[in-house]
Parts: sequence; C-alpha cells; structure tokens
Amino acid sequence: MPIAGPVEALLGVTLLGAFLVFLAPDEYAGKLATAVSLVPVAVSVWMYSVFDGAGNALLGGTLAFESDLGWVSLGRYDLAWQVGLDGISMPLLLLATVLTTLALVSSWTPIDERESQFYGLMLLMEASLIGVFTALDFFLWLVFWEAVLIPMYFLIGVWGGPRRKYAAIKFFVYTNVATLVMFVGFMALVFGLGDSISTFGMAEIAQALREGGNLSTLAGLAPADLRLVAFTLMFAGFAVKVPVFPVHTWLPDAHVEAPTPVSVMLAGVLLKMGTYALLRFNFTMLRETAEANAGIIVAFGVLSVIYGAMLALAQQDLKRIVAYSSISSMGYVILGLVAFTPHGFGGATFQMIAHGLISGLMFMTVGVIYNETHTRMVGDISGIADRMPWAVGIFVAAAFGYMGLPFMAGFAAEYLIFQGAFASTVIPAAPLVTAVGMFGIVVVAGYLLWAMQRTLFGEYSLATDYDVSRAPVHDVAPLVVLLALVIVLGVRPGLVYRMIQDAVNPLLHGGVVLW
Amino acid sequence: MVVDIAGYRVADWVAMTPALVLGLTAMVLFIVDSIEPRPGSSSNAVLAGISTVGALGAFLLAGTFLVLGVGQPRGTGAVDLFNGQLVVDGMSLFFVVIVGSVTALVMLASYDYLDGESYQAEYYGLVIMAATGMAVMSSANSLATVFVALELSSLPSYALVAFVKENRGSVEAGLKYFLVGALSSSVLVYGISLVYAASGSLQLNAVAEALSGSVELVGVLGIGIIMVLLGVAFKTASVPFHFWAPEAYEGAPAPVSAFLSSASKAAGFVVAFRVFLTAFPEVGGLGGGEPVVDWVTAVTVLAVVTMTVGNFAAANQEKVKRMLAYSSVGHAGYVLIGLAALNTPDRGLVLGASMMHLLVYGFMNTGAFLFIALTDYWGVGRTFQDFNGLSEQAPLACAAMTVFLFSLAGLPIGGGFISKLYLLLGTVNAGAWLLAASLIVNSALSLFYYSRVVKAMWIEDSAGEFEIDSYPSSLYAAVVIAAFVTFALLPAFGLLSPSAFDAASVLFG
Amino acid sequence: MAGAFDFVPAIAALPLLAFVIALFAGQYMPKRGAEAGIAATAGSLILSIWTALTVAGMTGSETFYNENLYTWVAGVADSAVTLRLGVLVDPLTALMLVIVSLIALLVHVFSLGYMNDEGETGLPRYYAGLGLFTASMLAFVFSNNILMAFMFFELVGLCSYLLIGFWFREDGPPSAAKKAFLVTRFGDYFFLIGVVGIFATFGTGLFAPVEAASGTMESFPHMAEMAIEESETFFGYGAQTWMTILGLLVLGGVVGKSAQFPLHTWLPDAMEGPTPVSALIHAATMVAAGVYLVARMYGFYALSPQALAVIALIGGFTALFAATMGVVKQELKQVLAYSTISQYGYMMLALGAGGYVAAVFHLTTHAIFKALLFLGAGSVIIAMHHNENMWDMGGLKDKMPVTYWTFLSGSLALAGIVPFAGFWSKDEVLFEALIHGVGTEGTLGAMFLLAYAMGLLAVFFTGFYTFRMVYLTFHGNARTDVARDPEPVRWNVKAPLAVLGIGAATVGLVNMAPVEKLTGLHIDFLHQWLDGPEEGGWPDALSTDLHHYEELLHNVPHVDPAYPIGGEQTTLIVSAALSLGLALGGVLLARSLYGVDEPVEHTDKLGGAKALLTHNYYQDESQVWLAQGVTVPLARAADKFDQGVVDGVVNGVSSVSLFTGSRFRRIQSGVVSNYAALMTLSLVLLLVAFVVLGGVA
Amino acid sequence: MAIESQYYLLLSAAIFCIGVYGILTRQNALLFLMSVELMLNAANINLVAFSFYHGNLTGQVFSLFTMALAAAEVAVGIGIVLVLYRNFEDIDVTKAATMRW
Repeated sequence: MPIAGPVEALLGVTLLGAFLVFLAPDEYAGKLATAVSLVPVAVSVWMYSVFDGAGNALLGGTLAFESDLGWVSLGRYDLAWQVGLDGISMPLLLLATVLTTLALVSSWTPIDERESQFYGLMLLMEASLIGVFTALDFFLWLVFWEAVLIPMYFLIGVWGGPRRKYAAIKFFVYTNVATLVMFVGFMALVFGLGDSISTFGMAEIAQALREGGNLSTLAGLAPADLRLVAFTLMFAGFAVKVPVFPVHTWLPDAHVEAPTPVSVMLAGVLLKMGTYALLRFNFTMLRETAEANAGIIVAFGVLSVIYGAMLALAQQDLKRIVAYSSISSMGYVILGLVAFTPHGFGGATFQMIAHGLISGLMFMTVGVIYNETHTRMVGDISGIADRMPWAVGIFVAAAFGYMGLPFMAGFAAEYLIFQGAFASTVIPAAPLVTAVGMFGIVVVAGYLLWAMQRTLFGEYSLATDYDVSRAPVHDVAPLVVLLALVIVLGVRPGLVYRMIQDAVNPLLHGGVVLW
Repeated sequence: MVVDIAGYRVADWVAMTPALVLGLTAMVLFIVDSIEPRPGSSSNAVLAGISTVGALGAFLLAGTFLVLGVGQPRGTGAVDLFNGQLVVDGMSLFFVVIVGSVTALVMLASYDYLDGESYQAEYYGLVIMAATGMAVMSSANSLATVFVALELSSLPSYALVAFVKENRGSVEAGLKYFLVGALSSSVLVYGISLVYAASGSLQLNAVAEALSGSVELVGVLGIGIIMVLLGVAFKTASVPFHFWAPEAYEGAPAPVSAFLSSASKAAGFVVAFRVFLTAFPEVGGLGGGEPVVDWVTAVTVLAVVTMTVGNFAAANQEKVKRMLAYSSVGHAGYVLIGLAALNTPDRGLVLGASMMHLLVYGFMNTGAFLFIALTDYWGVGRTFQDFNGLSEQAPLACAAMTVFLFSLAGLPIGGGFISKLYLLLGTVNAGAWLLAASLIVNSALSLFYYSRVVKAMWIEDSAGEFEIDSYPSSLYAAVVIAAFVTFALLPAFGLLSPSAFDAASVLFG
Repeated sequence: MAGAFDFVPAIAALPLLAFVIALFAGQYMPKRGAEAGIAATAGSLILSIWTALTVAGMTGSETFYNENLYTWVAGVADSAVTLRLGVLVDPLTALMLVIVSLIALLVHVFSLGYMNDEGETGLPRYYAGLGLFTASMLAFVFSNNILMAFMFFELVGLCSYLLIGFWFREDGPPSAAKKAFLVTRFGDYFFLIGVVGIFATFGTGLFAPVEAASGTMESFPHMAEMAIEESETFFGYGAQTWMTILGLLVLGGVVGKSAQFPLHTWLPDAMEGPTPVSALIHAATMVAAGVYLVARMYGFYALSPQALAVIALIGGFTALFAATMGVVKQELKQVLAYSTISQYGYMMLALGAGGYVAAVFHLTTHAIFKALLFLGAGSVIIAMHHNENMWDMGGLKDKMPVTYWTFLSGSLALAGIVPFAGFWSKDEVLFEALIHGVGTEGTLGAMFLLAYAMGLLAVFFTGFYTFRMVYLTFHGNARTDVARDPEPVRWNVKAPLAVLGIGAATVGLVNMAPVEKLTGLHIDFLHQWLDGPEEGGWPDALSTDLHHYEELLHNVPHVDPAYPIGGEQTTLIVSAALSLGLALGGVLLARSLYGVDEPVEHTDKLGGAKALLTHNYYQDESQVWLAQGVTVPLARAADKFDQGVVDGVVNGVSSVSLFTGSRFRRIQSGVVSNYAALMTLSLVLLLVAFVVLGGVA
Repeated sequence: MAIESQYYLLLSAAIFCIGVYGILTRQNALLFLMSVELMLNAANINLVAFSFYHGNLTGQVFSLFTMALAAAEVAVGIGIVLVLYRNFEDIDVTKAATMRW
C-alpha cells in the first residue's frame, strides 16, 4: 500500500500551486497557474498510459494507484484516506485535468481583475475535482464533493455577469441542500447495514448492499422501504448536480452569469460529478431498487432530454442555449444508466467524457466570440464568419459535434446509449422510450442550426460598438486541442471505452465478479 | 485517596488541577493588581500575559490528562472527589479543554482590545473567574455543585457584559442578561429543590439511584426536571431562555461575546449532559422502560424550536454581530440533538458528535467574534454594508473570517463540516427524521446568511473608503490561530474525537 | 499480390486527403485546392474502374470482397454488440463507385470554370467541402454494414450543409443549408432508430455475410429471412411486422436524403448552392444515397410487402407530384430540382414494385443525364451572369452550341425519348411496375398498379417541362441584352459537358432489356451484371444478387410478374409505346406552347391550379408552420413554465423563509419584561405538555 | 407532630408564583430583584422542608448556599442597576430597549 501515490502527488501539486498563485502578482498569475496545471495533466496522462486497474472499484476490482490510510475514528466508524482509480474514474480524472488547463488558458483574455485570486481558485477547484473522482471513502469523497462549491461560489460571484450574486448564492445553497439530502439517504443505508460494516468505505458498503439480505430495519423502515427511501433521497440529491428536470433551474443562471472559463468547468466537469455519483451510488449499490423503478427514472431522463432541448429552442443568449442543451445531453446519461446494459452504462460514462469535452468546447467558442463582440445575444450578431473565420469554423465543428455528428465523440456516446437503452430489459417499452428520447437529436440540430444561421452567417453586423478582429492565438489554441480530442475520441472511442466497459460490466453481473 | 496519573500515584485532587490553575490565575491577577502602587494602572501586557498563560496552562493540563487517560476507562476510571460532588472524567476534561482554549484566545485578543480602557485587571480577573466556574461546571456531579459553579460563571459574566459602563448598549445588555439570568437561576434552583423533594438527594448518582425504583411525587419530579432543563437552557442560550443572548452578545465587548457564546455555552451543555444522563436516565426512559418524565421529547422540541428560531431570525439581520448572536442560538439547537436523538443503541455516537461540535464551535465562533472585535478596533461599522470590500484592506483577516463562517455553515473548510454532518448522521441513526429535516433546512439557511458576510467582504465593492492604519498584533494572532485550528480540525479531527466519543459512551454506562 | 480490393479504402481516402490539403494548404495553391481535388478524384476513378474490372472477373482474382477492417467499438461483455467498419464490394458497389467518382471528377473540373474563373473567394473551403463530400459518399457506397452507412450518410449531410451555405454572406444560402440539414436530419432520426433497432434485433448490421477467421458472420437480411421462416417474435411483435417496422424506420432516412414526399422540400431550396454542387450532390450522388441504400439492403425490404407497397406509392406519387410542380417554375435550376425529385420517385417506384434492375439502371442513367443537365445549366448561368430566370434567356442555341447540343441530349434522356438513356431505364421501370402490379394478388398488386398509373402520368409532365425548359432557354429570340451577348465559357466547362452528353446518349445501351426480349440478343449487360453467375461466385457468398431477390419477392410477399396484354413481348411493346407516346405528347405540347419566337406564359390557363403549383402545394408553408407556428410557441411556453413555475418555486421558497425570519425577529421585542413573560409562558406550556399530560400517566 | 409535606409544597409554589407575578408586572429594577429573591426563597422552603422529610441535611446545607449566592447576585444586580441609572436616568427595566429584533 503506497503511502503517497500519484493521486496524492496530483492533489499536493495543485494545492501547493494554488497557494503559490494566490501569492503571485496579478500579471503573472495566469501564466503561472497554467504552467502549474500542466503538471497534473502530465501526471494524469502518465497514469492513463500505465493504468493497470481492472474491474469496478466498488465491486472488488483491482484499483490503480490505490492508497488506503487511516484518517479519523469516529465512534463506531473509521474514516479512511482511501483513493484509487478504476476504468470509470480514470477518464474523468483526465477530463478534469485537461479541461482545467485549457480553461486556464482561455481565461487569459477575459479575466482582467484580481487575477491571482481567480487562478488560485481555479486550481483549488481542480484539486477538489481530482479528489471527487479518486476518493473511495464516502466521507473523504464528501469532503471534496462539497469543497468544490467554495471556489465555485467565488468564481461566479466575483467574476460573473450582472446577476452574479444571485446566481452564485442560488448555486451555493441549492447544491448544498442537495448534498445534505443525499447524505441522509446514504446514512440511512449505512445504519441499516448496522454492525456489519465499520467504515465508510464505498466498496465495503456497496458489496454489503449487493449481497443484499443483511440490511436490517431502521427506525421502523423495513429493508425494502429503507432501500427505496435511501434511493429516492440520494437520487434527489444527485439529480440537482446533474441536473435533472425539475431541479435544474440553478444551472442556466449559474452558466449565464459565470465567466466563460468557469462555465467550461461547470458544464465540462462539475455536472459529471452528479452522474458519476449516481453511477457509483444509486446504480451500483441499489441495483434492484433502480431496476424496480426504472420506469420513473427513465421518465426523468427522457423528460430532461426533451424539456431541456425545448427550453434551449426558446433562448436568445448563446450561453443559455448551450446551458439548456447541457440539461438535455445529461438526460441521455440517465437514460443510459438506467438501461442496465453494457452499452447503456458504457455509453453513459462515455457521454460524460464526450459531453465534457464538447460542451467545454462550445462554451469556449462562445466565449471567444464574446471576447470580441461583447455580446452573446443572437439578435445582436450576424455574419461573424466574415471576421473570425477560424473561430467560426470551430464553432460550426463544435455545433455539429453537439448534434452528434459521426466520428465525433458525441455520436459515439449517444449511439452507444441508444443501443444500450433500446435493448434494455429493465426499461418498460424500451424501444419506444428510447425513440422518444432520441428525438432530442432533431431538436438540438434545430436550435443550434438556427443560432448559427442567425449569428455566424448572413450580412455582417454587430449591435455593440466593438471592432471585431481575429481572435488571438491563445484563445483559439484550446479550442483546437479540444476539437482534436473530440474527433480522436469519435474515431477511436476504444481509447477510453475499453477501460470504461471493463469497469461497468461488473455492475451487470449480480454480485462481485471481476470481468 | 490517591489516583494514578501516568504511573505517578498522587492525591486525587490533582485531577482537578486544570480548574485549580484557573482559580489561582484569578487570584494572582488580583494580587498583581493590588500590589501595584497606583491602583488600576498595572500594565495591560502583564495582566494579559498572566491570564493567557493561566488559561493556556489549564488547557494544556486538561489536554495532557485527556491523553494520559486520567478519569477515563483506559486510565484510572472516573475520579470522584468530595463524595462524588465533583467528578473528573473524560467529559469534564474535554470541556475544560474547550473552556481553556477559548479563554486563552479571548485573553490574547483582549490585550489589544482593552488597550487604553480602564479597570483592565478587573476585566481579566472576571473572565478567569467565569472560566474557573465553567471548569468546575464540567466536573460538577451534584445539583449543589452545579448550581454553585453555574453561578460562579454567571455572576462575573453579568459584570463583563456591562463592562463598558459608559456605553448604553453594554449596560442594557448587562441588565437584560442579569435579569433573565436571575429569573432562570431561580427557576433552576426551584427545579433542583423539587428534584430533591422527589429524590431526597442532590448527588447525581444518588438521585438516579433514588429514582430508579418507583417514585412517589412523580408530578413534582416532572416539574422539577423541566425547570432544571430550562435553567440549563439559559446557560446554553436555548429557546425559550435564549432571550438574553442576542442583546448580550451584541451589546457586550466583542471578546466577551466570544467568550460567552463559546465557553459559557459549552459549560452549560456539559451540565445538561451530565445532569440528565447521570441523574435522569431511568426517568427519561433511557433504561429501556416506559419514560416517567419524557424529557427526551421535550429536548427534541427545544432543539427543533431553538435551531429554527435562531437561524430564521439570523437570516435577515442588518448587523453582523447580531447575526452571529442569533446563529449562536441556532448552534445551541444543533448541539441539543446530542440529548434528543437518543432512540438508538449507540447513543455515544450522537452525544460525541455534540461534544465535538462544541469543540470546533469553540474555535470557529470565537474566531468569528474576535474578527468582529478586530473590526470594532478599526472602527469599521457593524452592518453588512460596512464590511463591503474589506478584503482589499485586510485579506488575511477576511480569509480567516471566511474560514470561520463557512465552517459554521458546515462546508469542508473546517472541522465544522465533520461535526455538523455527524450530528445529522446521529439523527438518522436514531431515526429522528424531524430533527434531520429541520437540521437540513436550517443549515441551508445558515449557509445563506453566513455567505452574506463573505459576499460583503469579497464580492461587493467597498463604498466608503476607510483606511486601516494599524494591525493589532495580538488580536490578529488570536484570529489567525483560531482560523488555523478551525481548518486543522478538518484533517486532524481524529486527535480529539476518540476521547469525545469514549467520554460520551462512558456517560451512558 | 495486392489486388484492387486492397485499395478500395483508398478510393475514399484520397478525396479525404484532398479535403485536408485543400483546407489547410488551399490558399497557397494556384487553383486554391482544386488541384488536390482533381488529382484525388481522378485517382478514385481509376481505382474504381480497376475495382469494377476485378468484379467483372477480368483480372482473374476473386470477384467480390467483404471484410471488416476496423473495430470502432468493441463490445466487451457478452451481450454487448461490437460495432465495426468494413468494406463490401459487389457489382452494385462497383457500379456506384464508378458513377460517383466519375461525376465527382467532372464536377471538380467544371468547378474550375464555374468558381475559379468567376473569381470566387473562399475556394479552399469549397474544394475542401467537395473533397470531404466525395470521400464520405464513396465510403458510404462501400460500407458493409448499416451503421457505417449511417455514419457516412450523416457526413454527406454535413457536406451538403457546408456547400449549400457556401455563400454564407447572403441570407438565402445559410437558410437553405439549415433547412436541408434539418429536414434530412428529421429523416435520419428514424433511420437511426432503425439502425439501433437492427443491431438490437440481430446483433449485427452487415449487409452481406463476412467470412471471418472466427467463422461466418451472418448478414441481417439473411437473419431476418430465417426469423420470418421460423416466425420468431421480437419486442412483442411478430417477425414479419417487426421487419416492416425496422424497414420503414430506415426508409425515413431514405425519404429524407432522396427528397421523397413529404421530405422533399429541402431540395429546391438547396439550389442556393453553387451549381456544380447541385450537379454533384443534389442530382447525381447524395440524393442517390437514399435509393442506393434501399437497393443495398433490398434483401431486407423484399421481405416486407407493406414496406414495398409504401416505397412504391411514395415513389409513384412523388414522381407525379414533383413533375407537376416542375411545370410552372421560372428558374432553370428549379425545374431541374423538381425533375430530380420526380426521377428519384421513379427509382423508388421501381424498387417498391420489385424492379431492382430497373431502379439501378435508372439510377445510373439519371446520374449521368442529370449531372449533364445541371452542368449545362451551370454553363448557361455563367453565360447569363448568374441570372437563372428562363424568361430572361432565349436564343442561346447559336451562341453556345456545345452547351446546347449536350443539354439537348440530356433533355431527351430526361424526357425519355428513344434511344436516349432515359428512355430505356424509365421504360423498364414502368414495365416492371406494370407486370408486377398485374401479377401480384391482393392489395399489394393494386398499390403497384396505382403507383404505376401515377408514374405513367408523370411521363407526360416530364416531357412537357423538360422541353418547356429547353425552348425557353435556347430557342426563340433572346429576350435580354445578356442573352444577346452571353459570356463565353472555356474548355473546363465544355469538356465535362461533352463527356456527359455522349454518356447521356449512350448509357442506355448497357441494358436494352426490351431489345433483348424482342430479339433474344443477350445485351442486357446490367441485368447480367447484377444477376451474377448461375452458381458460385459472389451470389452464393453475399446473396446480394438479383436472382436471390427475385426468389425472396416470390416467396415472401409473393410478388410475381404477369403479362396483361397477350404475351411478354406484346405487353413490352405496348407499355413502351405508351410511355414514349406520353413523353412525345408532352414534348409536342411544350413545342406548341413555347417553341415560338416570342413565347408567353400560359400558366394562367391553369386557373386555380396555378397558385397551387407555384406554391408547391403549400408544402413549404405547412412545414415552416410546423417548425415555427407550433414548435417555437411550444418552446416559449416551456420557457415561461420553467421561469415561472419551476424556478418560481425555488425563489418562492427562499423569499418565504426570509419572510418567516423577519417575523421571528419580532419575538425579540427588546423589552425585558416581555422576555420574562414569554419565558414563563413557555415554562407553563412545557409543564402542561410534559407533566400534566405526559408525565403523570 | 409534623405537617404533611405537600403543604410546604403548596406554600413554596404560592410564593414562587407571587415572585413570578412580580416579575411580570413590575417595571422597577429593584422590585424585579425582590421578586427574584421571593422565588429563590420559595426554593429554600422546599429544600428545608424536604430535608426534614427525607431526614438528611443536604437540603438545609444547600439552602445556605442558595442564600449566599442570592446575596452575591443582588450585589452584582445593584451594581448593574446603578450603571443603568447613570445611562438611562431611570431604573425602569422597560426603558432600556434600544437593542431589539
């Protein structure tokens, strides 16, 4: 058991870097932070290259870069510093590190006050995200899970748009309540298991629950009801982060008010926390309950897809459009998860990565255009393609990626989800439900094409009085990198899909089996 | 009567040394001040130094004893003094640690705060006196000692609140605190007398003994228990005897507010824990039987009402200090869960959580009030708007304040995260869904109003351009230390939590 | 020894390379990237021809090829399907490859004249688009499974979007591009469901079985066949029904791409794109993709009578419907656009009515002559300085002879005048529809006959609008100054026209089935080409041969030929004479109306029908209404609901709690006596609650 | 002969209630203090009576403590009342109501 593995190194570097950046003078903060953030990228890429995990972290798989130390002993329970990676968390970790670096680069232009604080907070957020995707002890995980809120609150509140204070506090309180609700649900399970467990190790609890049976009555709740209650509370809690209709309303506000790089992180990584948690907790630990209520769950998923898309159709603000379409895309993840098929789980997880990259790309592109035009309203801009050919080119590419163009990551993810959901034996009337959900791909094409036609093409005109010029290289570079990643993953999903499958398949095979 | 401490066989009273040290410090302060040729002119530094050292000493001694296992099962087992009028066990030492640390911080901060004030010696003396009272409260094992110690901590507190004699706010606060205090102490003592009537003794174990059998005068006993509960509620600033708190905390000098809202509250709770769990377990139905006087439910009601009233009233205050005062009421409600969510085999879990919450609270709340002291010192106003853009002037202090507030709100930036979640967990464990729900609602609300301060400091732009000229070193030091400890208690929560949970489970026999 | 089949992927790879080069290096090239495109397409053409020859067995090596080359997504778990990309080469593929790469090459060359010489900007983007399009189309053609087909199908859609919207600075093109992608995407939505369904049903999407090391991987049409024989059930449906459902879902994509009713509306708008693009994408190839897909998986459709009936009806109706709209159009390219829709209707009709060869034949000939017509139109447009209104033309015959004669050849083919290509193919289509309609019992036969009737009627209109176009454009007196002195065109315009002109006149020879039937000469080469050898060879291995299809048609939906009038030969002659007569009738009417020096509009004679026709039966209006009149208000309503109700609740909660707080504050009245009162009161309350009621019990 | 213990209880309860009544009705700080004293002494009655009833001296001893503390309390109280008078020119407890809500 290594005392300090690469994961600890990642956390250490980012935290240390964060404090260095806090102290750095504003004019160097951006460059310094970017430089610092390259270390986690390098480390995580190295980890990916030597990744030797197998199976699912919670179901007795062999973990990569595991370390397990005692932390706190509280009454009956021991909290442990337990981290490790499996095929699900590894790609998400990569997503977090890479996206952070790119977001940092894309901040150079828009962020022009209190830089050192901004970049320091960004690094703090990266550290917490790394923790979220690596921690395997519930309490430790919860620490990072909640820690994400703090930098996010400031990033939205200080550097955000006109209604930033409202958006920040809304995001803050909303998600915090969700966490507490989820916490109650999970704890009900833990106490339901009684003395059979003595730690908050997610693996231990997951396996205890999957063996079933040994769940005892708690406060007059019979085991079955207890499962249902716990599932409901946890689902409700995580649904806010995802977000699922009807608990999504914090998202558009947060997205619209947040500065672009923060939106990138929010859509790219933070939303994935929700689905990651759903996968780890609800769908891993309470399989039977999930299967029994698949009809209701999938309803939420499909509803989010269609409803989010419809809302996006009604928006005038480019950022709001992308924000609502994120709700739609995350709905697919729910659809895939609840299918309980290999491609369902795999596609859902892959969609987390794909949507992370594509929505990040989308927000960055909108940001680049905003940097030049200082407006995001569809009505204010037209014919930008005339002035910013490359940025617009990438915008078009990103939009088609969002529409699920083949050979881009989005298509792979969505197709796999559909494939999995269609064949699902759990979802009632699976083919029909899937078909309904799939209609999202038409609507998404609708609003994105409409928005592009209005803003990018036609006679050049601009409502704001700024002269639009080609975007600087360091604005476009991150876009190119992201686009490249999207295409690479679209042509060769196996790069991450293989390890994902390896990690999700055990979920489908009853008890604790290594695939 | 000898007791074994780390291998040395010493007289049993040695176990009380933490409290004695505090008492002696008070005496020393009086001596120093009285041998001073020109009365009332002894050096602030010397007095602050002595009292800080004394408090620190008590804190360290108690800590050492705790580590050495004095009064705990793994060590000598509970040490009874004066035929069990006083007892030294894990719980008492734990609370002396809280009281000592808070007092030390306050004393350290007071050095700058009192700069130029008159009657400094009296101030330090009174604080240490009150601290001594609280230390004794944590050991009090008889209703008599409880009452005496409680008064010993209360009387100096009244004076301290009214310390700034020429300030109407301070005086008004003192008056209200005193009147409410007098009323509640008479309620307490009447309750004690009724309990005595029913049980025929004041020593807690004896009371439990007497009440274990069949009790005549049940009604009397019930009235007595409820009155005792309310008498203690005054000390812990719980509804309905909380009315003094907002005014007292707002009107008193900030360090005193810090001292009262942290240490005094903790002392009140240790009394509550000990009295109700040592003397009235059977009566309350904790023995498994039908409850004779269902004080557990009563406490549940008080807990819910207290946290709700405190937090909702705090939600839209104009003055930061008063907001903190109300939030302190709210936290009393959280801690009461330790006496309410007992419908479970392992009650040590939730009670230990309460104790840990009080420990963390001791640092984060003290720190928050000391930050207010700092702003007083700078002459920054008291309202939220006055804090706008403060971070540009004093980033370090504001960062510390942010740590305090977010930790109070239960975010993972300080020990408050774990302790609060552990309270929530305790409610789940006992299946007390009502408590769980109200805890969630209130904690969410508290996040809202705490972050109003953070917003003012970091997000809002400063309206009035005040200039901060001097940075009071000792006050700063106190704030920063408090912040550091608050933060450190997140990773290092385990340093003290085992003793807390052990002490808690011991109390349930 | 590496045979032609090892280079088949290169057929698509070369244009892809051209795309990359043109995109990034285009602006540094003298012809702005055209070089890359021409070289690549030429290469593709050569490779395609080599492939075709190999398939024909002239190189002596194996005459077919079907391999999985790339595992796109490996399904690790047992129940997880594996998704692969692979290449299938059989005669159909080979034929289509040649057609596509040939026309792509010619269009590239033509573009030199149409774009470069006209001094357009943004040419690298243009040639990159053409390259990517050619690549995806070719890859689509040799896809060996339906998922791969779908993926490139979508890419083709993307390219069409990019190229239609090439002139993005104007308002029309971007809008048309959006419409094109959106309408086809709507069709592809059903297609995608179909693909998912096929994989979910059979675990494979192979068009034809693959001989892998692990053993034979069966194709899904064959599996479907088996399933129907054993009458299994899928998802609660009988095999027959389920296959029909899947087939119709896939058909959605076909209807979208091949611009069949009701998803045809995008094609006329697509004429906003540069004319060479119209020629390549919206006439010869992309639109053919839909029909090609049906032909590709004909073994599947042949299993479902309902699907066949739907296809045939859609085809016949579209043929007539579009032809009528073509009658009143003013712009040259508009007429061609509607004729395209109509002609693809014929192909669908043929496929539906079991005329597999006829459909492929018409696909071939149409590709040639429609490309020709569009390029001809392009050359006219150059001459007319991008004025497309036929009423501003006239008398161009003498000014631009090459264009005229080639265009005329194309028109004759389109109108279906013997002996031009169109005659042979269209005649075969109608003949097949007729005999199968008569021969098949029950509703299916009736449907075929109905479709046939519509198709036959459409022949007249086709003849009419074609020659209306010819007369208005080239005959009579020039009606504008530009027409009097048109801009000359260079070799790079004329050469492609010449090639295609000859083609249009002669491709009919590849399958003169009537002559064969009358004389017994075996000159129905296409028929033989698609029928394959009697035993062995690719038919056995792939079972994508005509013979197999006819078996299926006979066995499952019981589609059989029968000859109403006397024997086969008489029926043949009669039907040929009938269609030719109608066509000539249309031509002559056009001549009498517009073949004069100063033609005038006769559309008013149509009366009420005129408005209907000029507004395309209000198809666009209705669809626009569907998109904006229904969807947008719905979206707005959803937004209102979201802002008002869902978010309203959230904000409501917070304001309510704040209000509660402001009330709770009031308890703290500041007067100490009140505190005492409240304390006493609560003490009493507690005593009552817990002692009087609770304790003393 | 001894008096039944519940009579003592009644007496002390009566005195206690009188004290409470005083607190609720009197606005003069000193009267407020006196009422508190009444309540404390009510408690003392109980203690002494039941110390006799139970036959141990605990109660009587404790009542001595209570008196002492009551005295101390009054001392502090008077002090506060003094400064109250200095600041508010009155010893009406309801006057000092600047801080509220």
